[in-house]
Amino acid sequence: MTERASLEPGAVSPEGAGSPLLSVENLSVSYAATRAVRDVSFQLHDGEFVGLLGESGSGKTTLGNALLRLLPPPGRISEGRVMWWGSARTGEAREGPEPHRAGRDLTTIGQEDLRRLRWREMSTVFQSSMNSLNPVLTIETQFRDVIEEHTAMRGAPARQRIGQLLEMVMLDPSYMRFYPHELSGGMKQRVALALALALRPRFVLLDEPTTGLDVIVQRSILDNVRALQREQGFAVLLISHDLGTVMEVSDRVMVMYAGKIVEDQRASTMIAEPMHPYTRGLLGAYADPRAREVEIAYIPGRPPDLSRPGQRGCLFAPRCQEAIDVCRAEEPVLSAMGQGEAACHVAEAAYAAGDGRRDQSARAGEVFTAPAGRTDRGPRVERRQEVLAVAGVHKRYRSRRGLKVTEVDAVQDVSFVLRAGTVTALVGQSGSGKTTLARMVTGVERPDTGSVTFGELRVDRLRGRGLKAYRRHVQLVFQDPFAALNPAHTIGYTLSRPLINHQDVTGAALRPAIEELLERVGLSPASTYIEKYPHQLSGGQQQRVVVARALAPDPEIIVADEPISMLDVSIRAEILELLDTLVRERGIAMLYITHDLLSARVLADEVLVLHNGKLVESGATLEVIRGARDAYTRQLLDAIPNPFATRRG
Amino acid sequence: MRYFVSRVMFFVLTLWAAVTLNFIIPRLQPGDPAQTMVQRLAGQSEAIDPAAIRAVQIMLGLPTGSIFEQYVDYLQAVVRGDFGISYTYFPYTVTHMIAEALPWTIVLVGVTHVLGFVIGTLLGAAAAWKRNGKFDTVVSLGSTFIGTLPFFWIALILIYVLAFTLRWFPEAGGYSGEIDPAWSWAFFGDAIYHGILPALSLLITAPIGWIMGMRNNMVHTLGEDYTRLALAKGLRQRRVALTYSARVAILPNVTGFALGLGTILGGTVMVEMIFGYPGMGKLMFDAISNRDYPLMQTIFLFTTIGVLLANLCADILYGVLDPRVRREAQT
Amino acid sequence: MSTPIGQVAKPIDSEPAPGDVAAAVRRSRLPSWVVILWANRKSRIGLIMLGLFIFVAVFAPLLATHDPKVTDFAQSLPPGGAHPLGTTASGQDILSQLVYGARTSIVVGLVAGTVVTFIALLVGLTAGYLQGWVDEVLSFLINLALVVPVLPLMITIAAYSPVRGLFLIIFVISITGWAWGARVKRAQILTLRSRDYITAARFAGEGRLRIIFAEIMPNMMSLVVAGFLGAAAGAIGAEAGLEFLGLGDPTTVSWGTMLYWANNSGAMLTGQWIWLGAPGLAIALLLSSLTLINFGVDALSNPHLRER
Amino acid sequence: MKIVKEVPVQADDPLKSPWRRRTVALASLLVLATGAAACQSGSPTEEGNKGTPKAQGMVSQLNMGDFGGGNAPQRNFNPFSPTRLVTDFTFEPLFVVNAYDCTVTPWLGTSYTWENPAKLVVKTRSGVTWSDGKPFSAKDVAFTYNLLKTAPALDTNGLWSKLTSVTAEGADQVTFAFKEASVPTFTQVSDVRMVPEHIWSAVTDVAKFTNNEAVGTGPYTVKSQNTQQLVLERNPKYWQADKIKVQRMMFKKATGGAEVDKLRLSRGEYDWNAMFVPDIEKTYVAKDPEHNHYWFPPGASISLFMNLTKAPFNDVEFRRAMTFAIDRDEIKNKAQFGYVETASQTGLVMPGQKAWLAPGIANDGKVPYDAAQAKKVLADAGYKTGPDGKLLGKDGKPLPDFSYKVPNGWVDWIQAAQVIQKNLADLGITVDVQTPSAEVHDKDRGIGNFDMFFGVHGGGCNIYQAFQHPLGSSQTAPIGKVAPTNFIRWKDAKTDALLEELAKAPDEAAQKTVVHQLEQIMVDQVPVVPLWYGAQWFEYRSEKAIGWPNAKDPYAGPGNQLIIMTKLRPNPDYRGK
Repeated sequence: MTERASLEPGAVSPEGAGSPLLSVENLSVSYAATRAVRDVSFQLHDGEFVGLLGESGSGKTTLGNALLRLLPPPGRISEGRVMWWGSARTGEAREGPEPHRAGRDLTTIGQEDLRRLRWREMSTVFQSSMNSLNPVLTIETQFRDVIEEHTAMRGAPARQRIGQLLEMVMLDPSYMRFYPHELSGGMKQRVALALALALRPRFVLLDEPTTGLDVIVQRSILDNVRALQREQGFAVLLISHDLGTVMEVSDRVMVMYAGKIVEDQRASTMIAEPMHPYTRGLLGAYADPRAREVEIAYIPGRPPDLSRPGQRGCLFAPRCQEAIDVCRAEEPVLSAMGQGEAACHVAEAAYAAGDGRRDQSARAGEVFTAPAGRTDRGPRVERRQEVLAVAGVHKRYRSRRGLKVTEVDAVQDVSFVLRAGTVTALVGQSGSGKTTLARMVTGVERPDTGSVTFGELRVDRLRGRGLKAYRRHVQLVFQDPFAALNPAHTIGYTLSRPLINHQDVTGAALRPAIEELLERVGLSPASTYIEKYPHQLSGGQQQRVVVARALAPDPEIIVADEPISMLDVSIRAEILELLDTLVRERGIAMLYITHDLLSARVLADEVLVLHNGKLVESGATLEVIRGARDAYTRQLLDAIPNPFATRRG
Repeated sequence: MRYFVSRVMFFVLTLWAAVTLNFIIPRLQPGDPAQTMVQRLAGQSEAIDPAAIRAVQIMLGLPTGSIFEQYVDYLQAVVRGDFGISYTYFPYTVTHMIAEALPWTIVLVGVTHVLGFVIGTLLGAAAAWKRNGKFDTVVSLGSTFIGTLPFFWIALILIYVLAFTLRWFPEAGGYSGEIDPAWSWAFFGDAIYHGILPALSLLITAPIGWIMGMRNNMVHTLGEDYTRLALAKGLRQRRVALTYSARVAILPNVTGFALGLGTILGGTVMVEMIFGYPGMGKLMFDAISNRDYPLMQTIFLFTTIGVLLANLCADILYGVLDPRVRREAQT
Repeated sequence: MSTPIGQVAKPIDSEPAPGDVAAAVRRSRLPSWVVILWANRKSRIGLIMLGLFIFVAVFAPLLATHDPKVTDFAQSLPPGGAHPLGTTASGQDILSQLVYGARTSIVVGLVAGTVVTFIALLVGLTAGYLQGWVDEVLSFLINLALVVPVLPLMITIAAYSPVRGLFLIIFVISITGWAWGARVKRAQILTLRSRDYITAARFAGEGRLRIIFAEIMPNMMSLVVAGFLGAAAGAIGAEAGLEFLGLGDPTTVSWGTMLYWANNSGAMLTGQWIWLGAPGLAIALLLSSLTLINFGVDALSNPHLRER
Repeated sequence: MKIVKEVPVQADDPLKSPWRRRTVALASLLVLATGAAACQSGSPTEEGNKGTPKAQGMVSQLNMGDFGGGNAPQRNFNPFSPTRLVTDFTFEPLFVVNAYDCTVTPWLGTSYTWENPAKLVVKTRSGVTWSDGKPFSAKDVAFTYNLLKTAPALDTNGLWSKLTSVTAEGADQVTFAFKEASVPTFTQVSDVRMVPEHIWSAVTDVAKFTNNEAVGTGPYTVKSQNTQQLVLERNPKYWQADKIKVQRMMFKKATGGAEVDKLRLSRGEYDWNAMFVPDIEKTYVAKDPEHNHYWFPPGASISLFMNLTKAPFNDVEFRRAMTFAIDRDEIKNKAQFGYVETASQTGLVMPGQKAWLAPGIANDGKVPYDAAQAKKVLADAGYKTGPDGKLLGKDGKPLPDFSYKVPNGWVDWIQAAQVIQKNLADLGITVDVQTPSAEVHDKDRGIGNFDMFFGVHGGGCNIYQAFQHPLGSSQTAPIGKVAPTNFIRWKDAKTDALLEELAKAPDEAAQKTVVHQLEQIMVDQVPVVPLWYGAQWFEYRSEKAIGWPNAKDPYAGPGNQLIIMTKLRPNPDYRGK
């Protein structure tokens, strides 16, 4: 692999370069009435690794699409320019920085000129690699497409080059004969990455490149990206909602909120000194699970609806605990302060007063402190009443393809107990068997051997009516709250059903009972929610409704399957806190299924680590996490993105 | 391989079901088929000697024995390709009649179906590529309306305008009769001239389904990441449109191609009847008109088998075109 | 007849969903589905057209100038005077036939559409919800019914039938036209039944029937309505086709029989292009109205499309 | 040539033209006549092949309509096959019975004698050759009749249910022996077309034989045939070749259906056709008034058939009221385009069979519409009208609603039934017009499951059958059993006796006496109520050829092709070739 002579890996000083590679000037993008990106300006320099952080709906993906001029209709750039300062070069020869660097506006450049720039100069990896590879073409063809389109390379050399590219992302070259569906998610993402680097572009846009992958795979791919970036010196804009990831790999981080960049500074200083309250709120959601004391924070409220006209002032102000009067009147602009830029009146005032460093302990938003941090927790666990016992369960799945029978041991010899008022976390990757175990607990699935006992009841032997009756005692909280609520029914109807079926609440008693449930999960005043449909609520509110429904039959056990993984980072802690409160107050036994050790650390009393259907580690949360003995547990712990940990070399 | 085996199994099963259905339907009709038939041969209000009925029964080989024996005999006959004697064209066999009509329909339906598919797919792809543009609006709304026009009505209007009034084309028939059917250019020219109006009647609506299907699929695939990525790759528009978007969008249409054959065959019955085109549709219509049950049954069976075969081909083609469905073949 | 019965041929609507529909629904005293469909421009046009047809059908006796079956008039009159569209070769008033024909078509569409939708729902729901061998058998039946060419099957069944007339036609359409709808509905059920909210309903203590009808069905509304509209359109087309082939009762007054008579008693010869053209156009317009309405149907079971 | 008998497939095409199908029934009744005619000798002349046809005073070609065999006609010139193509110009019978006036023209037979009512002797023509040059003789005739015995499926007239033997005596005489008195059978006997023994004797399965060579004695031989057209060429060896002035006949398939056929007709593309055309004056004659002509002579009677086993139909007075109650002219004009004639109550076809009309019967036996008279007859017979205007039965209870069954799709009949419905409503009788499928209609008709329907009878020259089919007690059966033709269940000793007498009556005079009495039964007892005569469709162009039969010169029925061919001659004014 030939290296670019002029660009030493990692030798680029983003601030030092005279002219940028890409500069965005007052860019606005709108979808019909919605202004998804509002007046965004920033610069990107050669070899720079920049993170773009934002929650769903913040406009970060739209911004990315606008840069590449790939906005899906009816989206359109309504204002501003995207200047490209690298020029389109022809042929294979890559020379040093061109003497003449004329900027070109990507928003107005002709189709053909744009086409020439694309991929040679700027490439991308999309969020969902499941869909970004053409399902009907082999991997090789999809590489060949770009190579043959943009270079003179053909035939065997091209094939060789593809092999090299695959090796570069740690894939065997033989995979080039495969079709996308024959590869795993992680492999596809690696292919997409190799594809993005096929022509050694100067700029790569990575849009949530690892979302949806298992943490360990996620980690490995990001390490790969970072290493390649250092080696080849391309500039990266990494779009992600995951602050941990972004902070860890980026040189510089831009934070987006409601279509605007609200903060822009180097990652290292941002951790130490976040300027915008929103950034601070986001940072609050992270912690090192191995720390002695862990507390995480959340930002109450929900992001603004950008389709609604006539909104004034700082759009974060309604959620901001530090907001002052001017915040509600006037929208702040991004301006230099501290060691970077921020759009915040409060921070501006603070820096203007000469004291930029505000109290670091004052995290923005509400704080939820991990129970394990409280010293009195340990012994109490033992005293709790045992509600459900899983003993030596084993489950084997048989799948038949033609004449070939494949057997998979989904769960092997797993035993644990659920206790009242206690959260037991079941941690593992997808495919580790945690879902099968959960289904056994709920009676949906039966173990081949072993038993599941609820009091005197053998859950694994229930069928029909008995099973139906058992459901009164065990309830579910789902991963995706929107999918868990029937879009055709109002909240009131949804909550009324378990009350009617399990609690025999009817008639006039129904409405107060529903209101009580809603109030209990923090949706108040309850009457405003009863008539609403799920889509009219925010994700956090929806999840609260799901929790309320689970509470309705007054169950002994709640199985919560990744209840926060689909939620925005800024509100995750809020749901965790709710679950925690309910479990403690009502003495419910909770099986908390997750891949995320941080949330387990915060919420759970006990942790079970599951790997390939086997229980590899179990015990009190703090003991397991701080003193992990099993290699897999440690791998899981290492994979957790941690902005506060020291940067990896 | 499993995919292909399962498709062939489905074909065999449906074939058996169709053959059996074909056995059952005529037996659901009230009355004695022999009586009906003899009455038909003799003329409506003639008194017939019972001996004559018996003689005709034997002559035509009308079914005897228990229903099960009949079924077994029937299956054996089907395997032998012996579908009995046509009532209308007695003493010619059903097979003889079908052999004469089949080429006409295969050509008419083949040409129109393939042309319709190609035109429709191209138009649909073009409309999707320029979605929400003028072309798209015209194509979408135009096909919404044209798609609702009955086949037979279009045929009637065409015959009225182009044949009756303008006299540009012959009103009826598959060839003029002056030239005996033969492998000659003169005959082919004559046959093509006669085939234009029937083909046109089918061709006006034939592409509509494909336009809709292709447009909708492609609007979908255009929004897919792989298409956007292909654009980002700096590939030429043509390549993106064809290899990425259209290539995937066409897949459902391939399955539809076979199912659409059933629809167009339905249309053929009417169009052939209106144009007196000497194909299977006309033969079927005549068989119905004349209560020529053996002929009718067999045409229905042939039509079904034709569609089933087309379906099998489409399934196999689908397997070849879409690597996802033959996942098992690889592992 | 260019699409199988129950299959809806319409382009995906790329018109942005109007945001103020929900508000309109709340404000209006009309049934919510009307308001929802009304919000889409294309389906609004469709509703107006369909409304006109229904109006004509309902008030046919008032609108028609003559009894459509009465043969009292001079034969094959050109349009004009007392007979704006002329008379048939048997001396019937063409306009009156056209007016009464709307009745037949709408009744056929309504009845056959309902029956087809019902069968499709029954088969689709059963196959999709029960799964297992029931599903295997029903799926095979669905696939079989899908590949068997519908019109030849209809013709064959109709030809063997001892009775003729509208009832037969509706029957034939119903038993041959359900497959597409059943397939679509089965597929929909399969995806819906694995939704979390169905699991949640089970844990909320709901019974099987209630899950099907209260939890799954409302989310299939647009599918059911679209299926119904498609089936109705298919049935209207098929009815016209069968009548045209003479497999109906030629004395019923319908657009199909009008074309049958126009074709069989000299409309072309006497140059009565209106007699030939009007019924076909009427069919096409009625079917178009159904297709247009379908543009707005997606919003029915997707509250998301009704309001942002 | 599309007379319906020739093309049963085409005619029985219920989906295609509801107008044409009826003619099947009519055609089958167009069975021949009684009566004798003088021998006529024709001298066959050989004709040279010199010059163009025109130069020889010939019509070079006549364009004809359909040639049978359905829409995909397959080669089949077996004259006995129900699916044959046109064979009427190629094969000839012993005698041609004039379908219009029922006179008998000697053809391959020169004369016939009933030696007794069960024995017929026919002299055959000598000097006739088959088109392959072999001589025709009485042996061929005997062979032909005996052939039908071996293939009962083809003996659709059921000759062998009456015959015992057919034998040739010498070269020019054939003797037919019958089981019983069978004088009226003559029309059926004479209807059989002669085929050559030297070819057919080798045929094993006559029913399936398609006779591709078509060797016959007729004026034309088959020149070429495909599914679109059939060409017949004049047979120069024909025994009366001097009378045949048309060189070639070109039949065109009406593949495009009735409409296309009508279009071609109106464009003058057919010189001779037989099809239903609505509004024919406008759509056909007006296009070329000089040359386009039509003649729709009356055929069989179409009558109101009532179930005589039920009240009030079993009451002769009620039935008599029916004869006045129905407005036949309205049916004629509304339902039948005015193409037909109203029917005589006698059961005869007027005016063709005027010679058979009993002297005492006025107005040709036609009963005018007179609703008041109908009411009077009913009132006199004791039928009262209820307060709601409904007619009461003799028992004072309201009459039930009666069904009127019409085969589905026979629209003109349905319209006629609606006229009757209206007429009877005026009398306070409620009629429900039902339209079952033709099969169900026929089945119900057979087993007596009906109140009223349209029956077809008479019309042919077999006057015995014209009465025996609808009225003979041998043709009926109890309700629930299938009656062959006497659907109304008319059982009358006098009728049966008269029929027996008619079967034996050796000469026309004797026959007439009996027929007069049968007519009287029709008029007095009113077993059925004839309404109108089915029409026989016949259109022709006089541009190339003249000498066509028509209302002014009804020398033959349109179905008597052989007679017509001997009369056609070139139009001297024709300027084409």
